[in-house]
Amino acid sequence: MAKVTVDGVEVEVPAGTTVLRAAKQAGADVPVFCYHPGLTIPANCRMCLVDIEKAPKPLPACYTEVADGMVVRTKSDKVKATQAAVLEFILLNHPVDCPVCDQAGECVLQEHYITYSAKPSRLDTDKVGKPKAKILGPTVILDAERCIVCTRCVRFCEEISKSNELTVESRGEHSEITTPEGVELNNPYSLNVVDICPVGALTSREFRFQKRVWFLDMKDSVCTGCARGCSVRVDSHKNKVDRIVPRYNPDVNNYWMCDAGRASMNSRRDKALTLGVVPGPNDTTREAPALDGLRAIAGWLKESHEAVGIALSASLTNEDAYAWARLAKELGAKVYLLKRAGWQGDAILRQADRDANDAGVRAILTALTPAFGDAKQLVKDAPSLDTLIVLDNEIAPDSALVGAIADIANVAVLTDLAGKLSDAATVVVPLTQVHAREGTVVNFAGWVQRIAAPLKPAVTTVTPIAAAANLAHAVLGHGEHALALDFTEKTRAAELFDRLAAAVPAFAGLSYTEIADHGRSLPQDGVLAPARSHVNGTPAWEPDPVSPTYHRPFHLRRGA
Amino acid sequence: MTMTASQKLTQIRAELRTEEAEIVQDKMIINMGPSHPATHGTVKFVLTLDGETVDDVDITIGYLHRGFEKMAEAGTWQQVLPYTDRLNYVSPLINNVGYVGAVEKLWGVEITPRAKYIRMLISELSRMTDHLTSIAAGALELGGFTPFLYGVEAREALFPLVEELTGARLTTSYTRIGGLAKDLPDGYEAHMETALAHVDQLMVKVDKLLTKNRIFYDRMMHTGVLSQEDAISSGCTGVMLRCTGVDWDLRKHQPYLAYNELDFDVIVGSRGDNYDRYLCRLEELGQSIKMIRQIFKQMPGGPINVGDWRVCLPPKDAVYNSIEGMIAHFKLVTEGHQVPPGETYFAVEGGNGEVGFHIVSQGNGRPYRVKVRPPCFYAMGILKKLIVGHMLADIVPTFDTLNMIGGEVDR
Amino acid sequence: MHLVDNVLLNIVLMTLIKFAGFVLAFVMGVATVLTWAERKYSAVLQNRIGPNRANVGNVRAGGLLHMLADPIKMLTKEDFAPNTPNPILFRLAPLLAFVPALLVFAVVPFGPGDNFQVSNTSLGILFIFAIGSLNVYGSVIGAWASNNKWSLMGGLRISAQMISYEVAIGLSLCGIFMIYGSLDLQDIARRQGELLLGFIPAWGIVLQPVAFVLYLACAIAENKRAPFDVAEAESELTAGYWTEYSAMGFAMFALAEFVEVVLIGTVGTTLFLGGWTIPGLHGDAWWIVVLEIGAFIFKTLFLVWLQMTIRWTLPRFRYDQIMRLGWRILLPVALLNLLVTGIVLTFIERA
Amino acid sequence: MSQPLIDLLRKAKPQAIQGSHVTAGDQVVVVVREHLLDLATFLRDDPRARFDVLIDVTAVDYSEFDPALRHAVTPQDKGDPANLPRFEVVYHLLSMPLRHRIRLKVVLTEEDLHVPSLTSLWISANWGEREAWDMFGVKFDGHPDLRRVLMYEEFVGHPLRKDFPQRGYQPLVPMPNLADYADNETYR
Amino acid sequence: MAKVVNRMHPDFATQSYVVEAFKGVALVTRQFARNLFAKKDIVTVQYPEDRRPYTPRFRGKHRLMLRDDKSVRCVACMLCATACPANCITIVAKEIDDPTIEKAPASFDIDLLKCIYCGFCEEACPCDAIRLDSGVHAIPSFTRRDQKAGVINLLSLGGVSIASQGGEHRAHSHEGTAHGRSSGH
Repeated sequence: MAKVTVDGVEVEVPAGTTVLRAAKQAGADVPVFCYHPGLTIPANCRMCLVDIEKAPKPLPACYTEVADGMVVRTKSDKVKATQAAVLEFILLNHPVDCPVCDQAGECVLQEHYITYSAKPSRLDTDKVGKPKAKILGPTVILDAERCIVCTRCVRFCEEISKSNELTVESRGEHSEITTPEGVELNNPYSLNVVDICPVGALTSREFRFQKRVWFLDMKDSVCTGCARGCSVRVDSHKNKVDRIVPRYNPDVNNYWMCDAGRASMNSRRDKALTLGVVPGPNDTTREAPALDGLRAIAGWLKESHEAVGIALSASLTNEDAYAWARLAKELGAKVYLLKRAGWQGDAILRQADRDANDAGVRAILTALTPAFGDAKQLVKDAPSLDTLIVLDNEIAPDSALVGAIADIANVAVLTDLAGKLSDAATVVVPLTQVHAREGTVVNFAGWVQRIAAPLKPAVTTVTPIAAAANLAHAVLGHGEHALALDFTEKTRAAELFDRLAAAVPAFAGLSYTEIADHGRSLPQDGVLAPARSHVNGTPAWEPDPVSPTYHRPFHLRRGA
Repeated sequence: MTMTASQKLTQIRAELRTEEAEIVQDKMIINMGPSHPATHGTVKFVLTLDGETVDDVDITIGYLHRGFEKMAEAGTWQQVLPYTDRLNYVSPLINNVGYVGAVEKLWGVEITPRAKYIRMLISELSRMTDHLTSIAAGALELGGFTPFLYGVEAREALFPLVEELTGARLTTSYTRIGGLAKDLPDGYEAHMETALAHVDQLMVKVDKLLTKNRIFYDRMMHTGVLSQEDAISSGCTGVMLRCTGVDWDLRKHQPYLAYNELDFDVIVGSRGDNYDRYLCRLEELGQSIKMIRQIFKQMPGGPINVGDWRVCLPPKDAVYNSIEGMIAHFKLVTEGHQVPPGETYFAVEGGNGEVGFHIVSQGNGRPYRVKVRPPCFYAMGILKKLIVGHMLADIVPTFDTLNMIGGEVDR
Repeated sequence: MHLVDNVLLNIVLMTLIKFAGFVLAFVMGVATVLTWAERKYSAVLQNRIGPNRANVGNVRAGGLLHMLADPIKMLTKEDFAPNTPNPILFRLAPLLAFVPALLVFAVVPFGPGDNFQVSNTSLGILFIFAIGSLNVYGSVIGAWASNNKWSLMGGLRISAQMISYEVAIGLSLCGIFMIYGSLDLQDIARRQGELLLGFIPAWGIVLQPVAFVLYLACAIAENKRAPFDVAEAESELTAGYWTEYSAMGFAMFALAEFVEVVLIGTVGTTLFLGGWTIPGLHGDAWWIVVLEIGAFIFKTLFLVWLQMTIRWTLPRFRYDQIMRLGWRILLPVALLNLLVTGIVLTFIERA
Repeated sequence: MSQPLIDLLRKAKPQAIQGSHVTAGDQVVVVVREHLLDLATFLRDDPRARFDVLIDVTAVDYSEFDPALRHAVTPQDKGDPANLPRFEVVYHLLSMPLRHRIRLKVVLTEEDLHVPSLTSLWISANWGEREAWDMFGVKFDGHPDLRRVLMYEEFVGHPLRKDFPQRGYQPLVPMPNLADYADNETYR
Repeated sequence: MAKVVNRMHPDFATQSYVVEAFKGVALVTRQFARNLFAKKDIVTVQYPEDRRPYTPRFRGKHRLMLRDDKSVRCVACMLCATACPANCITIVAKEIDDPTIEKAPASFDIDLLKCIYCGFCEEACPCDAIRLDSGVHAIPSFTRRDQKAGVINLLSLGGVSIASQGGEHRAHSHEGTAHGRSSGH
């Protein structure tokens, strides 16, 4: 252990800690550009230079290791002058691009300039010109003039994606990020370079010019693209999701997220159903809001709920699965757990299992309706079923399954996206789209996280919880059955989770509020691991100091 | 058995008619306002009249309530500025000055001497339009249409100057945190001098038509008498306070901007009646004219904005041509002024008295709370005392010399 | 000038002609012009331009067409009536205000001799008082029938005010009668044609200056015009007794007011400004008669102008101040004026 | 920073003060509610204070305020300002003879939202407190006429509270029934 | 020291009504005569025909400026929409081929009914693209929709702004590419 004094505050840190981390622990902010806690340290931006006693020159805080008795000053005049000089130097060749730059508003260069310099330009010569709007690959576009050559992106491609597409060419002020001849930046994690780029040099082709970032409402959520369940932040504006970016979570995804995850979340936004289908008179069908569809299903069930099957997707949230499992139990229906088609996993983040909540739904069904089957079972049981209700049809487009369903008299699909199953169904009930549904999911490793609902639901849609309550009410009436359900149409996910935790042993001891933003582990062998605090000062728990949420929450800097 | 509405109405009428004989002693309750010619702005007096004498009155304000303070919490610090124009809408510039003054006080920003002088200039200009409105409207409401038009013409001589300086006659939004939107235009002093001469000439006419006219002074003297004690206790400020003889003017006694560098008199009355208030306003007009001439004489040169780009937008040339200016510009526009956390209260001498702003900052780009202390609000609180026991017609001059401005009272 | 021998026909026809010529052509003419003149005059003295927008084609005629436009507008506007228990009285009130104002002109001489007076009666001035005081009914009934508290207050104010000033106006004129010894307006006018001391016209204003001021004040008060317009005080009572009137009802009240302005002018001319007489000019020659009629018109217009100017100069009284002025100042001064006149007359007679 | 008034109050009424500081040149005293009336009377009458004018009364809802920054606005002698309850009533006093000002604050919880009225000391407290009641729902004990002043009587809620939405609709005020008026002595 | 207003003490002349009334009549008559014969003091402006000249700073209807090559200066940075206190500006950005400009407004709408003409958009514009100095004041229309001013409408009042921008002032010294950026090293 070493004792270090930073700006008069004495802290004790393990030997080998960098000055930057020690300063952070002492509550001093040291500005950085190139330093990223998840990457190696090149110390090439010089923004983090701090004044260390007995050192002749300011030293880079990100790279210098502490020594016992070290006295560090991060706000001395010398440091201030150095910081201003570094910024002036960096800005020398920076184009006057803020109006056309997507990064403006969450640009660390802007942030540091206004905080550490705010001085007028003294430049009276030309700026060095470099290629603008250079397409690096299918997802990323480069503006070389804006680049400050921090090499974060290069290091990412070397160390994380290990695809080595990017490199620095030339020297000095002519240095330029580029790809080797014939290579394009095209790996499953390519958009992460956009996230970690401290300036607007690398921008996402999809998000490009769509929105100014200061308009965005930012909500912490979870990617439901695969069983990894990456922690993400959903940025939306005017009830429309504009982009998904990863959120630091050392227990799940670290700093990263795959491109497909972003796309899978994004692709939902335009296709979400607002109207379902119900049978009309004379074998016709008509488009109808959710309540009409539910009424039709309730009609079937009221006639008979003897041979009813309820098929749940493994991508449902715990609350949705719980609500429907309860309903199935009350109805005495057979329950099936259906899976989405898998994809190619990798060693970084992507899991082969694409269902976001396989572990959670399985645990709930095991507790409530232990006799649940899978898709094969459903195909086998199909001839004996009168009614089949499928919740969320993003499941494997298995021809056997589609064929089996065709034999069932009454098939209802509750979904927010049209698919093969809903095409085969008699009744389609539009579910509230994913970004407007709250809930919790459990990833493959048993980590529970909360999904946020940044959007407002369409009025014609219904959440799975409300749908279950509605059906229970219509079919089972006000009697004891309905009372046995411990939720109503108005029950929020937060409430339901706490009931679920009490009812399902696998969730015992968890509560919605304690899950908080970064999630909690499911109890292992009945023992609940203590919740991790957001700020505990350990080096492992360190968000990217360049991410826009690092300094001050963005929405606090400007009126929401 | 249920009655239809019209049957019920007929029955009520019949009952009322039979009672008419007995109710000759009754007092009349009558609504004066909210839309009444004398209640410029909208305010309601629920009068209980005993003949022509006001027996009791309930004053209802709030008809112009637009939720200023709630709206202020939604925007950035700068976006509050246009709302302040619409507080006291006959002297918007003083409100502008008061608001940015409060923000600067909280932030600890010291503005440049030239900005101070220009802010004083616009304050006095606005004070004149305010007083002219009060005098002119007072004459109109006492039936003197000609002095009203002379007064309004005088005001009209000043509004083009406001427009020349700010770009709008009324919705000025001229001040900025840390300075001003624009410097004085060329030839402003000469235009001002022409206008002041015009105002002077018209005010002589108004003075001749009103001040010594017995019909006028009979209505103004000894009506709406406010005692010194009441004036102080009720939080009256400005002319309402000074008319009672209290020597209190923020410009003199808690000087802000550079008022301590100007030579002017605090005008006080002696009786606290409407006539005193009228005379005070007339006299303060003269003082304002004098002060404006002094301000031009003493006007320092130099920049109008503080040089700190975290406080004031950089000059356009720097924005267009340098990344440094562009970044500063972007930061200030997108995130707003990063006023440090804390709260403060800052007051200026408005047309009607102390216009105070109590602001709370959370350290981000938008105000956490902006409370305006409108001078008329507290004066309206004492109005009841001034009109009860007097005649119906006395409400008119009393209400006028109080000079309630709906936008300011109701916010 | 005896055109027709038949006496009956003579009387009827002449009356009609005189009525048409004097009342309709002159009085109504002046009253109509006043609607324009008042606005234009006030505009110019207030540094404005005034109404000038009514036009036929591109002819605006300085806004003179407003005289036409206003009646057309008044006739075509919605005649709104409040929910009143007395709709008949509500409709009747403007007539009650308008007709007496016109009737009064029957006894005003606008030229020498009976031919220039609709009806010559030896009690002319009493007729004016009698008919003129009917005016109050129109306003009061209108105020009461409007079923509006503000109107009612205007009506109350008006009744008190008009009745009070009846007294003062009557007394102020008594001095004139004492001096000229007649109630016949033609007579009074003729007597004023004489010269005092050979060069001063023996006009009422010379012999009774105080009475003239009293008369003017009281007459304006009777007519409820500024500064005595408390009954319709806009800033206090919205529009007082005529708050609820629109279209022609409103127009009649307004016109009655203008007619009365002319009336005050003609009566004031007859009693104080020598009527149709021109000092030092006597005779029956037709050009003299024309000149005399012209003089009458000119003097009337002068008084009309004076009323207008006063209206645009002075602020409004308070209701109780009007009453105080009437009873405590005008009435004693009028009485004092009578006393002094009486004493002086007695001395002159003795001498 | 000079703080003569705070020193004076600390000496004269130590038990009434919960915290004090000088911010942006303003002297601020956080007052214990039970001692507010006493302290205000002292400030008005003491020759060293002579606060003859109550310039403004208002309230602030701190429910959305960053607790970590609360110390910047509400000083506390004991305890952490971050845990302070939601509401504050703020009084601005002015002494014209001595030309100084002071700000008094009373911290209140939502459940116990009332303070003694200062109407017995200053007339201006009447309307000022009515406004604070109207906008924040702060009750003023002993106020003679605590009605809404800016909003209408039928208005639901207190608009300047942070949980009152920026946009929305109020229920329509029903047309008054004429019969009620006929029975009501006042409206005859 | 405070100055006490000179309160008039009525003497007999002022109390008699007549004297002051006569003075007043004389004053207005003089004013009348002066205006009638000299037209000196009349201040009325016959509005639609005559208009008071607007001052150069007058904030009227917005206009969008052009570059000297007649393309829209606006690059859809949305600072005006951000600074707008009335939220009356709606911009949709689009990508254009010119790599030196990159971005242009696909649509630019101002709701003139919401606009309060505060001029903050002009002040916030980093490109000198929007200005309120058109001097157009009254913008009547029969429908609300006509009060939504789009790009074409806003350009119709337009003019060319020659304010240099980005690296433009260096473009003159640096031949070749627009905006003075050389394409290599």
